[in-house]
Amino acid sequence: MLDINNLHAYYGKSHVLHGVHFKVAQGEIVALLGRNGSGRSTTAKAIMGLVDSEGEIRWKGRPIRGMKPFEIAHLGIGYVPENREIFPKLTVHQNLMLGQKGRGKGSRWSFDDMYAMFPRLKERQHTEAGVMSGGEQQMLTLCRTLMGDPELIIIDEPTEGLAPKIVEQVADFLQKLKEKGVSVLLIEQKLTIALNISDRALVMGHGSIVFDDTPAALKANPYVRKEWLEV
Amino acid sequence: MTTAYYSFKPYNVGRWIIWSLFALVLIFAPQVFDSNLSISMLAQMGIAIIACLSYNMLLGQGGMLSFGHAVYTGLGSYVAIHTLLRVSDGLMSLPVSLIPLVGGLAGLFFAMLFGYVTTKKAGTPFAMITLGIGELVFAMSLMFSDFFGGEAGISADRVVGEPFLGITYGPNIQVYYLIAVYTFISVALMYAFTRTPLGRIINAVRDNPERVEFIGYNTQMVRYLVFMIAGFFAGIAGGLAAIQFEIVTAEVVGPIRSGGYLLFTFLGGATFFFGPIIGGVLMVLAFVLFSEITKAWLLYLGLIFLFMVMYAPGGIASLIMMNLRVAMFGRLRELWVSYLALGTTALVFLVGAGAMIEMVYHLQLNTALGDEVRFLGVTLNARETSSWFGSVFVALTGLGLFELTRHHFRRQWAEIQTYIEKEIKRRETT
Amino acid sequence: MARNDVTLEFFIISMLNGLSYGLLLFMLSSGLTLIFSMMGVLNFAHASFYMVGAYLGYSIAQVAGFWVALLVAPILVGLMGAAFERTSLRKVHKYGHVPELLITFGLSYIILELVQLIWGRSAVEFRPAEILQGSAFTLLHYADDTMGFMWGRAPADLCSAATGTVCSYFPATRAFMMLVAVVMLVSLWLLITRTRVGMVIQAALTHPEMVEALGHNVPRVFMLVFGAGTALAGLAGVIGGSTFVTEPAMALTLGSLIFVVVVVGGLGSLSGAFLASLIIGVVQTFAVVLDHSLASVLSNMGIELSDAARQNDLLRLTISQVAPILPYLFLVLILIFRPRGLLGNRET
Amino acid sequence: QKGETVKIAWIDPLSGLMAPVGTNQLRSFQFFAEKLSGDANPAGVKFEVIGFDNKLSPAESLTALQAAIDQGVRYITQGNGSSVAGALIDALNRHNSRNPGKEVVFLNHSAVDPDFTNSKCSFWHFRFDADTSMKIEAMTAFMKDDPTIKKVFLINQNYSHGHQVAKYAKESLKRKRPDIEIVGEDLHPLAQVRDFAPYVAKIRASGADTVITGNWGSDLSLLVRAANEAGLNVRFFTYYAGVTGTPTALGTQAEGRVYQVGYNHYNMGGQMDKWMAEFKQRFNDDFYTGSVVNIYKGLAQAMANAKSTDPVKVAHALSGLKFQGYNGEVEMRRTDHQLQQPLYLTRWQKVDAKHPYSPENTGMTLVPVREFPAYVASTPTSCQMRRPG
Amino acid sequence: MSTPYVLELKDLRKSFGKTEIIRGANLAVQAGERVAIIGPNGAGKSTLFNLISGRFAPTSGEVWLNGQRIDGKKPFEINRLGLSRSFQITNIFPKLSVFENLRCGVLWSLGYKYTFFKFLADLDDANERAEELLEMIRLDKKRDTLAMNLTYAEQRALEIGITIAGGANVVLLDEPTAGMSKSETKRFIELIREVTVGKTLLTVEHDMGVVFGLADKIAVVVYGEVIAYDTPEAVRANQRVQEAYLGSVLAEEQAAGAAH
Ligand SMILES: Nc1ncnc2c1ncn2[C@@H]1O[C@H](COP(=O)(O)OP(=O)(O)OP(=O)(O)O)[C@@H](O)[C@H]1O
Ligand SMILES: Nc1ncnc2c1ncn2[C@@H]1O[C@H](COP(=O)(O)OP(=O)(O)OP(=O)(O)O)[C@@H](O)[C@H]1O
Ligand SMILES: [Mg+2]
Ligand SMILES: [Mg+2]
Repeated sequence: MLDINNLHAYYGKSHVLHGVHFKVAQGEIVALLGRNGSGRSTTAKAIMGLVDSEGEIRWKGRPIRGMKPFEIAHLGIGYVPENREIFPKLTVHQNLMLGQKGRGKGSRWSFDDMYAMFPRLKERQHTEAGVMSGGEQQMLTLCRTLMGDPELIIIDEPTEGLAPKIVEQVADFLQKLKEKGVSVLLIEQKLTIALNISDRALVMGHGSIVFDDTPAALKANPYVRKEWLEV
Repeated sequence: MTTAYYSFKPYNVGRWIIWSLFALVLIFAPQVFDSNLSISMLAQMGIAIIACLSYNMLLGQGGMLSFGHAVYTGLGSYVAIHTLLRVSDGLMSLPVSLIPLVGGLAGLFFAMLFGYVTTKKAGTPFAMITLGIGELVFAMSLMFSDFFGGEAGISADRVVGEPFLGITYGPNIQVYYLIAVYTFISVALMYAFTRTPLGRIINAVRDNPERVEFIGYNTQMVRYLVFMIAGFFAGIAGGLAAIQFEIVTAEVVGPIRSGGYLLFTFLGGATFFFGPIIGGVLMVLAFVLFSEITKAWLLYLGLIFLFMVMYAPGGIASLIMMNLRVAMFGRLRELWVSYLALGTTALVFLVGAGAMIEMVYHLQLNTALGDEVRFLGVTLNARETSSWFGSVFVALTGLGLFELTRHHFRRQWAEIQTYIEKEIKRRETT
Repeated sequence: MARNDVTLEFFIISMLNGLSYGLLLFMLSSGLTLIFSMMGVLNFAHASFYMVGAYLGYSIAQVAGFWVALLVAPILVGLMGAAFERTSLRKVHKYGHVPELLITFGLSYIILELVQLIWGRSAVEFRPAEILQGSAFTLLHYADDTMGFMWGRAPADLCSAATGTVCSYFPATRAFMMLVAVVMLVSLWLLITRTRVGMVIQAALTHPEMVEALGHNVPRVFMLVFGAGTALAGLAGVIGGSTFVTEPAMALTLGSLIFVVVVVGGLGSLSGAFLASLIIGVVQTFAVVLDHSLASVLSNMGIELSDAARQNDLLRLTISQVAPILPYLFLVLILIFRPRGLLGNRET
Repeated sequence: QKGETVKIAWIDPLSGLMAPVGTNQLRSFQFFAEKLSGDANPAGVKFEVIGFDNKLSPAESLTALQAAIDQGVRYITQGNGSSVAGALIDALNRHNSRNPGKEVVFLNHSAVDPDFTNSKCSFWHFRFDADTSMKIEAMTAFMKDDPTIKKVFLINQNYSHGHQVAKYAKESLKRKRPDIEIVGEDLHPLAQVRDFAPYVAKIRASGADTVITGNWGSDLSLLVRAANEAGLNVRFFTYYAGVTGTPTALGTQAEGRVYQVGYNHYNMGGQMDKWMAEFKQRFNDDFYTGSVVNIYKGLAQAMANAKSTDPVKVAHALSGLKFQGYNGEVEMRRTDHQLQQPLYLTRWQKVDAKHPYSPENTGMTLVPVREFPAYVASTPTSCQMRRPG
Repeated sequence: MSTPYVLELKDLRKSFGKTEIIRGANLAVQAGERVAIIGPNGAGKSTLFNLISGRFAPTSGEVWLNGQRIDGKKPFEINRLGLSRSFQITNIFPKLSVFENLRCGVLWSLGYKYTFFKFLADLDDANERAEELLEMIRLDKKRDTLAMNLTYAEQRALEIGITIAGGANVVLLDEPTAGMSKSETKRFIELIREVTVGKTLLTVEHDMGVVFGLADKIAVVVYGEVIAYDTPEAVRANQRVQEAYLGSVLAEEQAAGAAH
């Protein structure tokens, strides 16, 4: 479904991604691992057209690189950024509304689904999102993207700052997504969950993919873990 | 902010050179431009420089967007001229050379007064309060003619008291040197200010006021103090203006003047200390010279701003610094050619466009003197199509070539920047 | 001193004058509120667009009549606004608010000069449609001190000195002005509350990238808002220009006043702007009517003043003379004591 | 001095509020520089006008003055804004005393503040307009004989010109018609008011039958228009009804209700009519600043008498000079340098055979209803002039 | 009055509008203790910090710092009394160089306050202190880089640097290791240990690894109350904490992960 070839990305002048290759298939959860600064978020941003990039990005066979973010979003790719970019002045509910495309007709997800998943949000649905707790904001960003009914969802460190218990919930939820046929590109720090739920694991180092195989294989591969994940 | 870390080298040769150059320029400028007009313009530049720098304390360093800076320069002027009157009436004795200081104190006083309310807020509320206060003071200036002298203003004679070493301040040149001295000292002081704790904290307040509260500083207090200091220097500028013109009228506190400070400080470059100096010089050039040269000066001014803001939001100063950076990595040489090309093509275009504008204005304003328009030595006929064709053609070719060179230049520039980035990274690592 | 025995019809007329003037202010500031509060752009050229509206209206009215002008001119101005946003404003958006402000500053210069080039430097004769030139209604004050009311303009013979009847007319233009303003208020209110545009823009102010990533075409929305705002200014221009005067100075005189309205009303609050305009309009109108000065008040209170004191500026000043500065006084006080404005919901 | 070129620096607004008037007057000066140069004047000098835009600001004017002096100009003229005129007079007094041999003379074409020929009078300043007191003098002389005027309302711009109009109007009305009641007096901000309806309502409430105003530009046209709309039926006695822009705004509605006092009008007859016609077809604009003509005539005469263009000599010659103006015999009074000339009271009405000239092609014109010989309009002066040796 | 405690919360309450967020929190921290505050999302941990550091004024209740009552005081006043905090969302001076960031943090505590007649360059003590800090947070290489160009991890480090610059003896850190990989986190904990020796430290954390690696006391906040305050072992054993917060497997796993 998503097919990335020799992707390069730049922040202004600094060259961050050096030729990234990988694929994401229908209904598959792919974990994208790596150290801080290895370029995972940049990869996500590049796919969404939020940083200028070179190379090839195909979505359902059609090249999408160079498109505007909103066009890409309309093609069915959802993005959950790493640093909780909720809209502080709007209420929780309004935040979710902005997630919808059009009036949210025919979306797989309704407000109630979201509130059901995170009751905490229901309680606070009319407060300004800006004042909510770090964790709550994290939940909100996730839900907001889902309202847009994406077929592929790119999640950058969703369990960031969540209580362990909630982290488990999120993990379960991602699997639910998979069952509904949504593919997930999961950028994570917490190896355990990532490897537990994903079908494939990519490891990134210095702006390129250095490992691409099943979680089992990664567990079994001390070298890669030492070299690219631990210190 | 400007490259603050230079301040570390205990003895910075470069800086000594720059300051002495500045002094020399101040000293010898009137020898080079020695007509009455140019001397009085130089004097006005000095004043404008102080005013713009003081304004930039708020805008550039404190992130405080003020629409009412003229209030402090203006009231400084008024108090100064009243003092001058007192002196000439013999009600008090004070050497004329010190009157600008009186203006400064006045500026300080009013900044203390109004600043107390304005600096309670930051951001847009701040901007709007200053706007309001500016309009208030301006409106009052026309109401309280006792102090402001109505729209006729207050005028006085600066030649008072005993000549000291033969200095009467009658001749322009003497006044110029008075102003030059004040300019040099004020600039030096304001530069020094950026190197002090308060000067640095105000930058922090500009960037992230909330955090400043958590490292022990009261942001309101910081803003207030800086506001007062800015007010003081503004007042000095005002005092000097009073002596220079020997008349103070309501316009000096007016919103237009305030707007001028904002515009030209920005045009000069608010992010670098020396930006406003450029701004001040341009201000005088624009208002005095420009408006003499062409009737269309307001149009040109507007266009210049439009394009500056769009293509050089850091002002002229930032352009200079960029090129310095390139020079430091020894790549400036390659750019000369492109600059030359850009310059010439741009010029060609401007000549064409300018000719047209001038002709239009001519048709509008003074067809009295026949249809001839003299433009850069050429005589055009505003009614003949040939002239029009000519200018249109020139303009278009100019534009076309300019675009071409610009594209080339763009690529070149980008390439050099990337090189520099790499270079920096390399140096960091080694 | 004028006799200040405020007769009833005098009061009514003045009140209507105040309201209609306030409503004109609102027409202008509504557009600014839209732009200022949604895009955070201090559009100093707003009043200039108002002026362009007036002049375009004038030219169009020449060929196609007033009503066409009333329709077409605002659209043209809106297009100009949108074009400006697209070509210039958008480029500087990323640099922050000060550059945005300055670019509109520059624009206001340019517009002023161009207008003077095209339409000349003195006022042009821009008259509203025939039916608007008459009176909306007449207040009659009969000799026996009873009041009368009649639509349209009372016949001259009725108002002749002979009958001793005093007639006060209320110009139709002003009535029309009030009508349009109210319509404008309602439709705008619907637009903002019934659409998501408002939300999208507010969000885009802080996190433009994210909003785009959610599938909203932010640049286009901004362009539309700016266009709409300027179009409103254009509409106000056609009406204001034909009611008062169409001249190059018309932008300057209203320029900063409308900022007062927007801020006093509270950023982002349309109803606030509405309220503020009315207050300012009425206050200014009635201030004009009052001739009291501190001096006169004091002397009315039986305090004798020395001639020196009577010459003192502050004491001599009458309320009608300070009328023009009241708005700014109002602005400063509001910002100090109620920074969010009258009906604003968030700090400016 | 024959054949010499006399440069005159014109320092007035070409941008901003007063731009239209300024532009018109600059044209007037240039136009008559052509007409009255060379053999057309007794001194046979060639006049050349250099325009400086002072943006109506005293400070800017002083800078312009500097520029002019640098270009070797010895004669300047100005008229819009008494504030500017005042600044220029002070500046010239200083300049002339500080730079003997480089004196500059100020020919004032329209600044009407009486102070300039009284308390602030200066040897270097010559006024060719008639000052406020004179105009009021004439105006009230006319009102004196009209019994239907009972209640007068004074509305003026809140700055020195306005203040003076009000002041002198009250004085001379008290003198000539003590029975007239001043039912109201108002000062409104200069060129700020867009909506005069409140003022009109106030005038109506005061029951006035006549309004005296020194307003000019939009302040006048808006006032009159608002009065029309509110159906306020009063007479307006004005200074500047005929000035650029206002005729258009007055239009036909103001017919018969607007009066103007001035030292000239649109149907002076004779040579003047030809000139005005030519001026109009050339610029499609109206010539109304008659003082321009008298400035050239007076200056030339003085130069002829002084046999020199040296400003000091000429100033002495001009001081007290009697000469033929376009409006008859006029005198530059020696004591205060105020030109003594006849004044006219005119009324705004439709053009007719005798009064064909129509400003701004409105189909209307200003018809003289009374002419006042110089001695009637003349007012005493308190000037003690310091004359250089 | 004086207590054996550096920091003490007495029945602290805070409501926003109708909703009460902090419902009578009590806590007493001894000098030199390292306390980790854990709890479900939205329990009120950051709010607690905001109340202590003066960002919000409490609705009721008392806060004592070094035997002084500080509730309702302004942030800068509290900071001057020796309490300093970091933020959950990075909060630095983007347009100043790393060094300047730190120096700003230092100035007040060294008594320079609003000085504008001394040159920064001549304030040797301030500059030395700043340089030390630079070393400490291992950013000496990036000394003159503008803060906004640092990587996320580096910015977090700078955040801590500014927080401790003033030499406050009570330091509050809100999720200092948020967004860091295991490896980074390990190094970072070390760093925090170093820079906070001899200080009293309160830190909010969700990463059990950090919590058990760093703290000698753990406070558990649930629904705006401190339901437990004890040693790590005790807390881990505590049943209520288990279901309120940790959840089963993961906690074990993580704790294990951090233990070695
Ligand atoms: N806005 C930016 N400007 C310049 N460089 C940047 C910017 N953002 C990130 N970088 C650099 O790009 C590289 C990759 O950043 P990225 O955020 O993709 O890393 P990451 O894998 O997401 O790590 P993290 O765990 O910090 O999210 C880093 O070296 C970082 O310094
Ligand atoms: N200013 C405010 N107005 C209204 N509610 C607020 C405000 N600040 C915080 N809250 C609410 O208080 C609750 C606690 O917020 P807080 O940030 O303290 O949670 P937390 O314990 O830090 O959670 P996390 O671990 O996710 O950061 C949240 O539900 C939040 O929505
Ligand atoms: Mg990342
Ligand atoms: Mg928190």
